[in-house]
Amino acid sequence: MNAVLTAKDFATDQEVRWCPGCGDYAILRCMQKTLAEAGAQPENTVFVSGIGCSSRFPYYMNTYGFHTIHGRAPAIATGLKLSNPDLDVWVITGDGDGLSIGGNHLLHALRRNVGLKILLFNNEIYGLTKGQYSPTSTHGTRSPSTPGGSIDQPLSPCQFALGAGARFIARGIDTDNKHLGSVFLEANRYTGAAFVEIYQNCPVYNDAVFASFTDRQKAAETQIHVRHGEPLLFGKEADKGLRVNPDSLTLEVVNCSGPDDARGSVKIHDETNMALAQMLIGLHGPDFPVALGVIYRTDGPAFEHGQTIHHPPPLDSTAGVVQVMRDVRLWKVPPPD
Amino acid sequence: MNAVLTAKDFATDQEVRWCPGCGDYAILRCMQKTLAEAGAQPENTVFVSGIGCSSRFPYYMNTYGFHTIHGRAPAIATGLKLSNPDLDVWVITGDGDGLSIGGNHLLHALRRNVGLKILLFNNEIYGLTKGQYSPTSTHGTRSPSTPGGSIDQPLSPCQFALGAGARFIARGIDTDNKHLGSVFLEANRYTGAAFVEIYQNCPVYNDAVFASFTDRQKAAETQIHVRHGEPLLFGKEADKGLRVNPDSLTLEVVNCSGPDDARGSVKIHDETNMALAQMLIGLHGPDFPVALGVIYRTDGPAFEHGQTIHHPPPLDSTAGVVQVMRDVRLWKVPPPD
Amino acid sequence: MNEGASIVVRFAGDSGDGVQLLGSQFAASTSESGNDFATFPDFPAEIRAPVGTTFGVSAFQINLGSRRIVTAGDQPDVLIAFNPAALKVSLPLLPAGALILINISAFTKRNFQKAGMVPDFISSGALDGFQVIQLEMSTLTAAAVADSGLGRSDALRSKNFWALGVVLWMFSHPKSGVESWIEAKFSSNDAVRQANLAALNAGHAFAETAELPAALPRFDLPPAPYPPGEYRTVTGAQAMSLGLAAAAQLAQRRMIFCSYPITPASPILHYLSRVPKLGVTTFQAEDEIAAICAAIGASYGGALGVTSSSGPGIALKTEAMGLAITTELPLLIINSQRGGPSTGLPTKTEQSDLYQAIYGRNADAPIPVIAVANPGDSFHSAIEAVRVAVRHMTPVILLTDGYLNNAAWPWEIPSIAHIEPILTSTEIPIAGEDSVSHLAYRRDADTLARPWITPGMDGLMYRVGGLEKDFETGDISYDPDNHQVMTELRAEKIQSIQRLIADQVPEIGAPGESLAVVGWGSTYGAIWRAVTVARMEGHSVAHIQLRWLNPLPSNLGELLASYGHVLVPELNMGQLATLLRDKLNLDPIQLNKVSGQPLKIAEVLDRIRTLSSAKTAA
Amino acid sequence: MNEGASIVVRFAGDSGDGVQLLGSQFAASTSESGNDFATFPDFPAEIRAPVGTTFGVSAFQINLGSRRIVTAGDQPDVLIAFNPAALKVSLPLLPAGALILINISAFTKRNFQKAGMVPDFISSGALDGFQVIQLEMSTLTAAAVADSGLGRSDALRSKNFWALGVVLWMFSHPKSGVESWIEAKFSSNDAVRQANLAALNAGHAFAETAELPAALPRFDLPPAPYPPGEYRTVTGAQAMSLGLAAAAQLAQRRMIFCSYPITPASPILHYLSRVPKLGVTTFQAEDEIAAICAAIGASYGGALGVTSSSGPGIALKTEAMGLAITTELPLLIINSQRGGPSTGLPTKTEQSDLYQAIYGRNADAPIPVIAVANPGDSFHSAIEAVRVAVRHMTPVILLTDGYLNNAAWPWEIPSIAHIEPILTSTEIPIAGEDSVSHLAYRRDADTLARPWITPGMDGLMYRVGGLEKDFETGDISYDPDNHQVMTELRAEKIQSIQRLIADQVPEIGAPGESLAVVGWGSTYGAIWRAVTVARMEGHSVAHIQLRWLNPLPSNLGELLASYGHVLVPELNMGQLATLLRDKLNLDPIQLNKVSGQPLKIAEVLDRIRTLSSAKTAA
Ligand SMILES: Cc1ncc(C[n+]2csc(CCOP(=O)(O)OP(=O)(O)O)c2C)c(N)n1
Ligand SMILES: Cc1ncc(C[n+]2csc(CCOP(=O)(O)OP(=O)(O)O)c2C)c(N)n1
Ligand code: SF4
Ligand code: SF4
Ligand SMILES: [Mg+2]
Ligand SMILES: [Mg+2]
Repeated sequence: MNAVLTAKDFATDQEVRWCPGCGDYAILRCMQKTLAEAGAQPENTVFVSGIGCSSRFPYYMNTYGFHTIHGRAPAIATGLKLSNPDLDVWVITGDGDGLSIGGNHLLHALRRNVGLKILLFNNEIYGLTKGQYSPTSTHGTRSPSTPGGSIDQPLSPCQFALGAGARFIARGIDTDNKHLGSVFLEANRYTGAAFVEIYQNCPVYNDAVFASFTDRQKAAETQIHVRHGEPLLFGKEADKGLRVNPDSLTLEVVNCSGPDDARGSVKIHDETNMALAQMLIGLHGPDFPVALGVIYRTDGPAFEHGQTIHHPPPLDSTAGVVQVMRDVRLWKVPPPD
Repeated sequence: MNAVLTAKDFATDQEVRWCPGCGDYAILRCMQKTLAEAGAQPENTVFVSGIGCSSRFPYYMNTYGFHTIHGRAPAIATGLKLSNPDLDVWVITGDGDGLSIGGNHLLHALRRNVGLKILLFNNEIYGLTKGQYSPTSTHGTRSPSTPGGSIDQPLSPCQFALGAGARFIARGIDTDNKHLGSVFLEANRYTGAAFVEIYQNCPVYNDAVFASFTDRQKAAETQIHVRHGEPLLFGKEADKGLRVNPDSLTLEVVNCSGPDDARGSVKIHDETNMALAQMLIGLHGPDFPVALGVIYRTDGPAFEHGQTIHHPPPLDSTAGVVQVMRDVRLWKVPPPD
Repeated sequence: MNEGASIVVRFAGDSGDGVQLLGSQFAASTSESGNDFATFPDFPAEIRAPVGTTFGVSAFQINLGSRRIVTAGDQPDVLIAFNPAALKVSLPLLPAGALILINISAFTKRNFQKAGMVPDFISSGALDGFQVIQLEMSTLTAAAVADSGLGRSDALRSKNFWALGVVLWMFSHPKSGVESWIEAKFSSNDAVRQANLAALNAGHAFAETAELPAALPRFDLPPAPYPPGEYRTVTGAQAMSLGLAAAAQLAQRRMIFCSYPITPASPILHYLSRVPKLGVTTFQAEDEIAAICAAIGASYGGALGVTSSSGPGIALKTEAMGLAITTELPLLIINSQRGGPSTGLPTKTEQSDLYQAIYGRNADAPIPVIAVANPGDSFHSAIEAVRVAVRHMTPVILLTDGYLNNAAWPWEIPSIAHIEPILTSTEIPIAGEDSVSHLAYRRDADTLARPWITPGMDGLMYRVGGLEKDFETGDISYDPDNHQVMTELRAEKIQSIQRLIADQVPEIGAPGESLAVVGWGSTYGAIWRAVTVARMEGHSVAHIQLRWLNPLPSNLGELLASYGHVLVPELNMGQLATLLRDKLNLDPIQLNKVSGQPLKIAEVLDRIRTLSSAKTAA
Repeated sequence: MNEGASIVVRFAGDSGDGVQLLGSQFAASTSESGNDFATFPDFPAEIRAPVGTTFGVSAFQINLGSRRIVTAGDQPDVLIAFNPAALKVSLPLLPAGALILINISAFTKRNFQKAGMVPDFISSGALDGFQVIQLEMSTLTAAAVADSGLGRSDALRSKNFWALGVVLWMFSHPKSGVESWIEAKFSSNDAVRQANLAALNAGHAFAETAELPAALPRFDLPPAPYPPGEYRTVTGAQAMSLGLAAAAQLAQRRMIFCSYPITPASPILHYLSRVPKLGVTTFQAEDEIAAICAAIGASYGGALGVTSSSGPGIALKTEAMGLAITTELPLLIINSQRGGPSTGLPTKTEQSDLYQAIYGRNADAPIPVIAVANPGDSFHSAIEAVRVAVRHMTPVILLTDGYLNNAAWPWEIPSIAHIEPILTSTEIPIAGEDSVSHLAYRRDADTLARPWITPGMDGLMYRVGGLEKDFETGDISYDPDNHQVMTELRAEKIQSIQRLIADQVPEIGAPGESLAVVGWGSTYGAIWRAVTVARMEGHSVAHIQLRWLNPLPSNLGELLASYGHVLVPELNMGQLATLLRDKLNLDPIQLNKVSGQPLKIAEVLDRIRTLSSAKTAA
């Protein structure tokens, strides 16, 4: 057993090279703290990333770390997990890395339910390559490659994950350490593929795109923290709730205070309900709060424990090979007499 | 104007090289017939495919055709559409071509809403490479690469499309020509990316995987043909319906005949409702019918008509280039006197 | 020296005629009777085709003899054609005078039509000059199996065994082996078992007793002079799989084989998946990029990562190869070459991915390259490739091809116990230190490899990635001098493998002859045979077979310089020739063929003769 | 002949110090005063860094002179350092005696610490042997702009203009151009405009009047002997974009530029996107594979498909290149090379993707390859590449690099009216026929190109794909002979481009000298200058610059054979050397550098001198 480790023990001696004010700093600190709290073993923990500002993350974690190539981290992490299912493998990716070039690998890692904790740092921009729009950039984003405004419809990372068959979908905010840390802990506990979208501010190329709901002053009104089995309430005084309109199959905000308190109609969060997950993921301002926390979770076997995948060879003997080699019609040519 | 064309005019002189009994034959005939009926112009119609049995399709259509490389048809078709938005471009892909190697391109073509009609021939197997399991194969599929049964969770093509932001999602069955033809017509009319999943039987490597609901004898009970604005009824006598359980947010089968006819509670199909689409896509036997027809459709601008994308240059003049070239500080070096 | 004879037999029929089974059973009986042999299964192009069409023809060729056999033969001496399409497709391959047995029952008007042939083809003169024997195979099979209780169409499926009976008689092969195989294979299906046995015996009896217009010839092939030992039949795909599994055991590492299906690489994936006893974990990835990446991840985790594909798939892997190079992780990349470019000719054979293997990456990115020469050699090449990968901490490319993967040869079963264990880089004592350094970048002085430190090892946590690394610390470095050092290091590390590689010795002949014929890969057999024959004709010619293409053996330049001329036959436009010009500054004579077909002995032999006579004339 | 002098100036500071702007304004004033120049913007590595750190240093180097200037200079004669980190990073580049101007206001304890320097660095002896002038740039700027109404931190942002004022005075450049640029640029922001103007004037006045411990030197550079004409400054990325747009107009086709962002290729994507007047449609694809595929789709549709990336991205495109080859579609693939392998050194310069361009694909898959020599040359190379692509119906690879894309040079504005129109394959009359055949595979006898038939054309519908095609009909063909014919055709088609290519003539010197220095790409300047100087020193040496790398000009073998020796300097481990050995059977002397830095004049010159003296000695 290791001595009890602190957040500092999870930091490396490398100079952190993100821009001042980048949301990545907060996420990094949160991760270092959470792993210490969770009693993670650095030697059994691996961070695998692609390419992007966010993907520099592994250099700053005093665990094993692999800064791979653009978009391929989920595939590399899958191989890693197959080779050693006992490792805690975190995948760090960006909206470009994970959803543009890497969309296919993310799709299949989620579909297969590989035991990876996948954190997608969504800043709705390509930070590292100096600010081109990304698949999550809102329509009309002006960027070096779209000076007139982008014309693409953005992807919702969590809707994508749901469509991919992900069984654990959660959301957090870079600077909300307490909540994000709790999401990390849930992801850490999950045995299959845990997908976490983190709203991450890029002050240099896409400043404040999430400010409308990340602003702490307005957080209570613009965010809803979902918890399984608890009613979907939000607001400073928990004075608002979400209920399902059974005709339109959409969520509606209802008042949960005063004379016409509609608390009774508020939906209880059921993290195993796919339709509810879809509705929650789709909520956005100004009329709705943004849903945070574990939005969807169902159990399912992790890929790396699949029967046919995981059959470690008897390392100490070549008997199996010899047997297979000889398990056909053989013939002998005797030495000449 | 062309003379009126028949299905035959859309056939080429190439020998069709699918296995006897392959579902692809029926789809081909259906397409030839539908295009003739729709009055399509062969010279303005292009079939772009990847690689796979299904992707041989273009060779048999007397239109323009491009049999490209594995998984890349949506990307190639996107470029084609950008170069000439007036063309009718059909993309032919398979469950391996479109969802395994080509998942990323399909994702982004759908997300961008490129004006393509994308037909995914889903036989839940890799036909061309002799029968390995595919991302849509059911759990436990025995195949040359999974002799012990596959351990992957399969992808649902339509859930994937929904997560990708597709705005037109439909389903048909290879041998149900009449219905499939109507789906083709709807796809043809749609201006954005129209995604159609076709259940296609591969008698050689994955025979009868859809038989439980494609069997004509049982079709009425095992299929539901959805139509916008009409109640979700099925059964030989339209004696069953689907209603929404507002608590569980799932669909339920209700009886629509006899004394306790619950017709009144049956959901009216709303093709613009995403939650309903998700529920319909998720239905499967033995307890539910499989949903066919246009499950989801919302309007949205086609990518190729985006303002910044589509600005054809003045082909007859280099004035623009000259102007840009000179639109900076210039200096002259006079000839020596 | 009388070197013995050989006969080339080709079975051809519709996909459903059971030709591959027939061929492999005939190969088995061949082995039992002590002849050497080589086979060439010639599958129809990738798609299943309608019955009776020319593109649906499946064929199996075998060359068997009483001398060493190394190719499936240039031209069939005997053709067994099950239907008109098979006859049409095979005819151009035959030399004048060849013997043709046809299943005349299937030569119906309808079948002629399906194959695009005139209905009177047989009497049209097209078969003049051949020795044609018409056999009512279907009818006679139906009669023979009438008692089995099978319906007519099932009964007819036994006709391959009927034909086998005939052929066994022609070659005086024992029936017993085939019989016991049928007994075992169909033990749970009485009717089929009996039908097949009955057909086999009927065919055999028919051959023995039949009154035919032309007598059925018999061939007398005494046993071939095999070296003593224990043998089996093996395809390249099987031998490759066995070699991979053996290598994993020898290195005492798990092996993770990551692949996306593609012709003609899939047989390796299938075999490893089918035989869990080999202990190799297989992973069918979503695409080729994911496959190599998963393999890299596996190697990073301490297992042996292997990926396998063919040209177009390998192209997709080239970016990730760069990552494996710069992070210095062991990795095996198997390329089962096929005809190109692009989708090209997926089922046909070509050796045209050598450029890609040697030069096909961005930046200065050297990778060792090994080529397989024959099916059984796949076993040894796989082990050699793994040995180098884990010793030098580098990806290794192993070149094979569709022909090798599918062809079956007799193979002397190697003794794994006699193969040296495979040392991984952590076990190779690092010069000047007692144990693995805590630094993942402390190098072995000899191999220049860094140690294989893997997640899970306590206290050795390190970070690695695709950016340039400091030579000492492994930290990211943009320093100009360091980049120069690292670039040179990567080159030297691969070059240093030369020290492991045995000196090149000629397969046949000695240094200093008039001509060296230099080959690589699956043209081995054709070159070997051509050189053998040429030497019997009195030509001074040697055969040099390159297993190692990067680095080349250190003595190769000197060796090749000793010959009057160097001839390089290849199934491409001259890729090894480029390599020899580049690395040895030697300009060989080229013999290039890019038709999707194996190289023929005669093609090499002709060129040897021409070169010899030109020299004599000069 | 007195050839005139040159001075190399380097500005270095924090990313926020406005060094790039300062540099480009100084380049502008340089052009106005008639000097020739070349610039080298040296950006920090890809990530933004904390203020004051060494890895956050941004630099801009300019070489200006009264003679022809072709590189940004080996070593800065003058350094302007805005903070300690900038000084630390630049110092190793300086020759003894160099002049260093430092913004002493920023040399605080805190800033020394951030840069990892001792606080008494300036007096530590580290600057011995240099001529150091300390200027209170920040303080003096603040004073000068006090009236502007800007806050202190905004006011300080004008210090780059203060420094520019000083430097303009040192070089006797007119202030007027910069002044009017400021007027125009900041016309909508009075305070900033006035602050910048005030700072500029204050710096200038300070230089003129200051009492300094060491006097501020002045440089006198008379105008360079430019050929008469109209000039502008252009970067490689701009010239490439202009060339692409011009080519599209000359061919009368739409152009679709499909790219996925990557350093250092992105500037081309950005420029084309920013300037819609160029009429080029840009498409940011989801990845590099999609980018090339979309470009292929665009070309299939009749537009000019272009894709652009750098090494790792190009690696991903190689499979699709095969499709463009076999379907014979025009396509431009631009590779802005960078340091590798893998992610490597993304912002650094290297020429190491030549192997990849020439040999880097599966199968026999030839593609024409052109290399850009200097920023302005990008324009002409782009046009040449498009011309070949549409004339021969083939993908073409265009090699440039990060240095060329970002470096700015004076450029004589070309007259587009004088450029020959670009004929596409449908317009090139097909020999022996009056019009385009209805067959998409009827070839032009000269170019071997098939016609560019595109969807939308009535009655010409055809199917095309990646499988091998019949030479006559274009239908799928598995025929062996046909594959041979098609493989040879693909090779000949590319080889036939030789007929279009001008004979190679030396840049400098004549055939038959003692030594030829053969270069390609961005090493042009260093080689040109080194050869020029060597000739002035009396050496018999020529400079040969290859634009065409595949095919090589037809006379190249003969030309190179005329020299005593051939020296090939490259920023890689010897890739052109391989090519010359392979194609010309000529073994050159190599000069290889792989440090991520541009080649230096001195490095080439030294080698020329050594080779000359060795020869003299021999
Ligand atoms: C194969 C390849 N293509 C492109 C790039 C260039 N590239 C590096 S990071 C990146 C996008 C980064 O965006 P994102 O993933 O959102 O990360 P962020 O920087 O915003 O954290 C791109 C395009 C690359 N390194 N490799
Ligand atoms: C780059 C590449 N990888 C792999 C292949 C081999 N391959 C061809 S088709 C195919 C899968 C086909 O499956 P699917 O798309 O479902 O089509 P189907 O044959 O079932 O219609 C594969 C793996 C290839 N041609 N190219
Ligand atoms: S560019 Fe944006 S995302 Fe990247 S480090 Fe800077 S602030 Fe963070
Ligand atoms: S393998 Fe299956 S999908 Fe392919 S042609 Fe045959 S039946 Fe159809
Ligand atoms: Mg981002
Ligand atoms: Mg399929």
